Amino acid sequence: MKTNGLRVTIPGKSRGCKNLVLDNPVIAASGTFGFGREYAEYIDLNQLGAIAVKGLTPAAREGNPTPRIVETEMGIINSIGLQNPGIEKFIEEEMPFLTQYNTKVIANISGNSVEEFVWMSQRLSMEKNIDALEVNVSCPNIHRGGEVFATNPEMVELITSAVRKATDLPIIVKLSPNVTDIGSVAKRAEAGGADAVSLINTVLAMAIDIRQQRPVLKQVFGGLSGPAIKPIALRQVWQVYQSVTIPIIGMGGIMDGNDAIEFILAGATAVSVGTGNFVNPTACVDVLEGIKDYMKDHHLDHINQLVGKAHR
Amino acid sequence: MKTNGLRVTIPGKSRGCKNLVLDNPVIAASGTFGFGREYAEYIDLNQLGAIAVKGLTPAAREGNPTPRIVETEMGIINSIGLQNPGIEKFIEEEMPFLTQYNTKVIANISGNSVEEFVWMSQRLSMEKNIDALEVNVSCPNIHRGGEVFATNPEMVELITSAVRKATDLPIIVKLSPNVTDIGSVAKRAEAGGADAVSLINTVLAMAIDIRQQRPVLKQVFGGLSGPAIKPIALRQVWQVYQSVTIPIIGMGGIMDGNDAIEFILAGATAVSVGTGNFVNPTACVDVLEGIKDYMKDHHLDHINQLVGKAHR
Amino acid sequence: MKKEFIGEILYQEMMYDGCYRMVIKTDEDLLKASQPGQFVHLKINQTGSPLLRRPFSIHRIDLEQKTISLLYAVVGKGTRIMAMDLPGKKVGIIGPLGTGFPLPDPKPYHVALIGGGLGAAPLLFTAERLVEKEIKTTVILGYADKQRSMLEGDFKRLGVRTYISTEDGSIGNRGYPTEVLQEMILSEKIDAVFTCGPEIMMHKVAVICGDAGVKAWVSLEEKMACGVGACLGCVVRIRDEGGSHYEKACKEGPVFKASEVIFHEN
Amino acid sequence: MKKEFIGEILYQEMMYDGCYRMVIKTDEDLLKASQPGQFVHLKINQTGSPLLRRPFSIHRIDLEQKTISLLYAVVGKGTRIMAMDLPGKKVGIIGPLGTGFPLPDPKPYHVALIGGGLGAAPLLFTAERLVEKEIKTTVILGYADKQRSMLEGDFKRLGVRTYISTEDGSIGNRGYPTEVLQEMILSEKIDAVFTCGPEIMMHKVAVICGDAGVKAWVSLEEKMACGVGACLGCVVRIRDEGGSHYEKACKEGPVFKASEVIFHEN
Ligand SMILES: Cc1cc2nc3c(=O)[nH]c(=O)nc-3n(C[C@H](O)[C@H](O)[C@H](O)COP(=O)(O)OP(=O)(O)OC[C@H]3O[C@@H](n4cnc5c(N)ncnc54)[C@H](O)[C@@H]3O)c2cc1C
Ligand SMILES: Cc1cc2nc3c(=O)[nH]c(=O)nc-3n(C[C@H](O)[C@H](O)[C@H](O)COP(=O)(O)OP(=O)(O)OC[C@H]3O[C@@H](n4cnc5c(N)ncnc54)[C@H](O)[C@@H]3O)c2cc1C
Ligand SMILES: Cc1cc2nc3c(=O)[nH]c(=O)nc-3n(C[C@H](O)[C@H](O)[C@H](O)COP(=O)(O)O)c2cc1C
Ligand SMILES: Cc1cc2nc3c(=O)[nH]c(=O)nc-3n(C[C@H](O)[C@H](O)[C@H](O)COP(=O)(O)O)c2cc1C
Ligand code: FES
Ligand code: FES
Repeated sequence: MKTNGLRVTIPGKSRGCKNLVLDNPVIAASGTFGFGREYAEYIDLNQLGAIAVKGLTPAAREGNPTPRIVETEMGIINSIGLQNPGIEKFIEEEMPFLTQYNTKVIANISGNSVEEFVWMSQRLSMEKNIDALEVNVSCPNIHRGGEVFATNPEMVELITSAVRKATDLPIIVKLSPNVTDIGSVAKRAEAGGADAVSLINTVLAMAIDIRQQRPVLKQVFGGLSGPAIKPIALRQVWQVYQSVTIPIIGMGGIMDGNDAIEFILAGATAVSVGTGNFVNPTACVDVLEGIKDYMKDHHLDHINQLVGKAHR
Repeated sequence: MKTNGLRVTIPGKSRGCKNLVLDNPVIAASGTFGFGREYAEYIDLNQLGAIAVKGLTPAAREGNPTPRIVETEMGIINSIGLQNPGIEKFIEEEMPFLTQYNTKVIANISGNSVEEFVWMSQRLSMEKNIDALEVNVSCPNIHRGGEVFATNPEMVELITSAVRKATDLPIIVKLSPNVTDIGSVAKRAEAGGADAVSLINTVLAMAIDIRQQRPVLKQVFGGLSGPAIKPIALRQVWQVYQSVTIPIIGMGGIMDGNDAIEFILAGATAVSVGTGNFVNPTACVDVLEGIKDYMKDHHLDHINQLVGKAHR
Repeated sequence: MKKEFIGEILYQEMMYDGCYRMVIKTDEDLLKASQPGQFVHLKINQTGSPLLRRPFSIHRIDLEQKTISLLYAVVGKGTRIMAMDLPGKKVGIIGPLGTGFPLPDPKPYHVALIGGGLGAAPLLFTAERLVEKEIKTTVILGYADKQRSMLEGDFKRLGVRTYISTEDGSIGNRGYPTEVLQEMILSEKIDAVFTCGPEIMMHKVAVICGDAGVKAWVSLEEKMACGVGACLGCVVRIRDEGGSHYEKACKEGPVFKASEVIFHEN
Repeated sequence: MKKEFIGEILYQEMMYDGCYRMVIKTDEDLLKASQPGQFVHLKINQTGSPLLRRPFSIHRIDLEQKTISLLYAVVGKGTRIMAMDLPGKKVGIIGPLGTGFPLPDPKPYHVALIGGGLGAAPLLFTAERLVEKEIKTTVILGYADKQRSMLEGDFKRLGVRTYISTEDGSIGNRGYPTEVLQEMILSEKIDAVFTCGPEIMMHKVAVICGDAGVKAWVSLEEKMACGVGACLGCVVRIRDEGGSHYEKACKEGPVFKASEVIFHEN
């Protein structure tokens, strides 16, 4: 392996826009890693390619009532409800901690309207230590009766291009798996000016409490993540790789290096580890070590050599 | 429990059309139970509500090359490719066996065009021991560049109404989970004259062989089934229950009675057991026994009392 | 850096049908760091299902034998597997996690421990540490019935004054442990109460102690994913000046000041 | 009615690092019904992952001890778990499944068994039954090297003429077992050949026997879901007059007439 054999670059496509350069392709997935503090006790955060912080909203959000977590077969359904301190407090209280590390910081933003996305993008662009924006379009559009943005390709393009105008940071649009044709949604994100797409967000799911004869979650539906969804995530990464030319950040059930390699072969330039962290607090670095082992075994100079290689 | 406390009826909605009356709500899922012969060595087929036979096509099909099965975390991806003897041989060689049992026979049909569906429906309607048709719309439409029927709501309505005209048998339209809005697809099936919908078919998925650096399956994608998908299936049954008034046959990862109860509470009138049979050859009757136990524990007279009860 | 410890199940003791004490040999670092009221997050099968770890209070630490004990009831999938686990099996442990009971320093001090059912689990370790500090300790244990009562001998062996009540009176007082506490709090000086058990019981303890002006701490349970404060899955509602906010049972808790907890309506 | 049998692991014997013999106590009905070349479908963890059962050839049946033995190599998730399984663990077994080797009736008959690596597993049981029937039996076993060679003693104990070859010559002949067969088939009368091992080896056996006009049977492996013929997951290509068709390895097989099998190109 070359020095820098793990470095991956997501080029800023638009004029004057920044690149996102990661020392390695392993990213802690948004919402599963807090703002890094907790896992900093278990791993050296400098070892990560990037941290995608907990989904941010313009103002603080309290989140949903408990239970927020339901375990299913090799998966979990979560209904956290975007509990977060809001943009300002994030910048004030969490950024100083994250800035101690070399690891790139990806701000994951969730809005209920185009205006909210634009406002957050502008505000975060003023913060020099944020390296990219991850636009989470899996939120309900309050102006459209709660329809989720991510399921409407036009809205995805609209939000992306609005954010594009509001920031010179690299934009990663995070796609929802709950659509008929993820390739066409990815295309719209690309058309809107996204520098990359990340997928998959959680799969809409539910569980029923047969004793109480009602949904386990008060909000009825939650998002399924973990190994159970890996085969679905891989398929969608594959589809998106055939639809767009921008880089893909792949995720969904990655627990070890071999899982990550599957995503990379399917077309992911980088990978995120989410639920895996809960099971194994050193999951991110274990995934990285596994990737390195695979590269060594296969005499690879650079991780790029694997990206999309299974498409033949 | 009442005598007949388990009997469920799917009324034939259209004039002159038959009802489907099951002695109990447990159905062996299409493609996982062959034509009943193999599991007849493990369970008394008379104990089943119905058997949905392996998906039939007009002529015999050889199916896909192996590997056809990939195990994933608590799920399997299959790529059988509809291997089946074709309608005529099915009637000639398999129906006499099935007719020995009281259990209802649901013929699952897969066509690549509206005409194929119509032809199969007509042909099967001539066979007096077939009790219902399950219209599997998860096949590619050869006239539309391979677009899968199930992802196009208009096509689903079109096929359903064409089949409706071709048969007086109860029609169950089997829905694919790989859509943005399954409720609206179900509505089209209902509008087309379906007497029931069944869901979910398998979730489009893939796995990659990291040693050979290519998809495990020659066809790249296959269908994910088993416990991994249960939370997704339940969510979609819930959504469909809120969209249509016709009965729902729920399936996806049912392994025991409690799983079945979850589906019934979510809105299923009957349930199917698929992958569960592979793990446990007596799964269907074990599921039925589990349902009975639950009914006893909850002093229920009739299983109908539970249908959709979690919607409150 | 913190890390996962590997433990090996030495043996299991059946307390009653469906309740077991699992004794696990593991790393000294884990044992030495453990404080009463903290918990460990256990990966029952090192690979495969169940996916998530399971939180269990630290029931006992034996530094000589290098063991940690957990006391658990079979309630679902994970604990069902645990009950079938054989000696020699390896488990993955992260911990000690969370914030435990605030062990007092001054000696002329009387701590009452109130346990309901499995809630007794962390109290044995707590009592041990209190006794080590020569703090006067009383334990009041409540169980459904004699068959499901346990640990009396363990507490007595520590020299702790031990009361048992059962709902059906089949052993000890008939009634709830809160009734014993209610009487005691009026008749003798209690400086602090630590409680763990069903939420309804802990709520009652909170009320009794609140009325009597006695400080109390409760150990709460919430479904946990990460166990370390990252997922925000395990929040509980904590009173504050402005009203209330969420805190994490796995990090700020599981032990909270009883007066600050907003209990679920049940 | 057929049913799942419950087995209890009695012990495991390490053949070499990564290869084990698991001895399972189970129901007589299963043991009595078993025929050489058949397999069992094993649920390694009674609940939970891995989801699917795993197929293993019947390696040995001991009616007195009421045990069935499986010989397996660690290749993935399921076998990795098996290798860590402790005595006392319960497993779920369906079987015997499939169609085994056609044991001949006439006695003046010479059967050669050709095993490659783990493919030796079903041949021990087969040899035992052949010997019981007083049929002259020769076994030719091929392994990668001495370290991974095994079962020589077991076969010799049955009084079976036993040849070993290893790829590196570290024990027995240097080369492949097919080379031994090739020589033998020219120099002595062989009435039937039963083989199990890597597909490439079995293919070779098929060719050698075809050329020599000796009947041969091969035991094929395919990924299986149900194991009973319902899922159509495990098909293999079988020659027929019209060309070829699929048959199920779990039902019509795993043993097929060598001359009818269309091997994968590898
Ligand atoms: C801090 C803490 C300490 C605990 N200490 C003990 C103890 O000492 N002894 C003991 O018997 N139990 C204890 N519990 C409860 C114990 O964690 C659950 O009984 C156990 O997780 C059930 O797992 P299961 O797989 O058998 O049940 P399942 O119901 O199958 O588990 C499904 C999911 O729900 C969670 N869950 C189920 N019940 C509870 C519960 N009561 N509290 C929190 N999560 C739950 C599981 O962790 C899992 O994620 C404690 C819980 C917490 C939060
Ligand atoms: C009829 C038959 C008899 C067999 N007898 C033996 C035996 O006696 N000893 C032995 O060591 N192995 C035998 N095998 C192979 C054995 O089934 C696999 O090695 C085992 O299933 C691997 O499981 P795993 O979970 O460790 O591997 P994984 O690769 O994790 O398994 C994933 C999936 O692939 C399947 N699989 C993996 N390898 C094979 C394979 N070679 N053949 C078929 N399916 C496979 C598994 O069953 C599982 O469904 C036999 C296979 C068949 C079909
Ligand atoms: C508890 C939890 C909280 C999450 N919160 C967010 C979030 O705030 N924003 C977001 O874009 N994705 C969020 N996700 C989705 C993950 O980032 C990831 O896309 C998904 O979990 C799939 O990856 P995994 O299977 O590795 O967990 C969350 C996931 C979990 C499990
Ligand atoms: C091996 C296999 C073959 C299948 N074949 C068919 C089929 O021919 N027609 C069909 O409608 N569904 C088919 N299915 C889908 C099942 O009927 C069922 O919808 C799905 O597997 C989900 O249920 P489960 O999780 O209980 O298996 C097949 C599923 C499997 C696993
Ligand atoms: S369990 Fe994850 S924050 Fe408490
Ligand atoms: S494994 Fe199902 S048909 Fe052979």
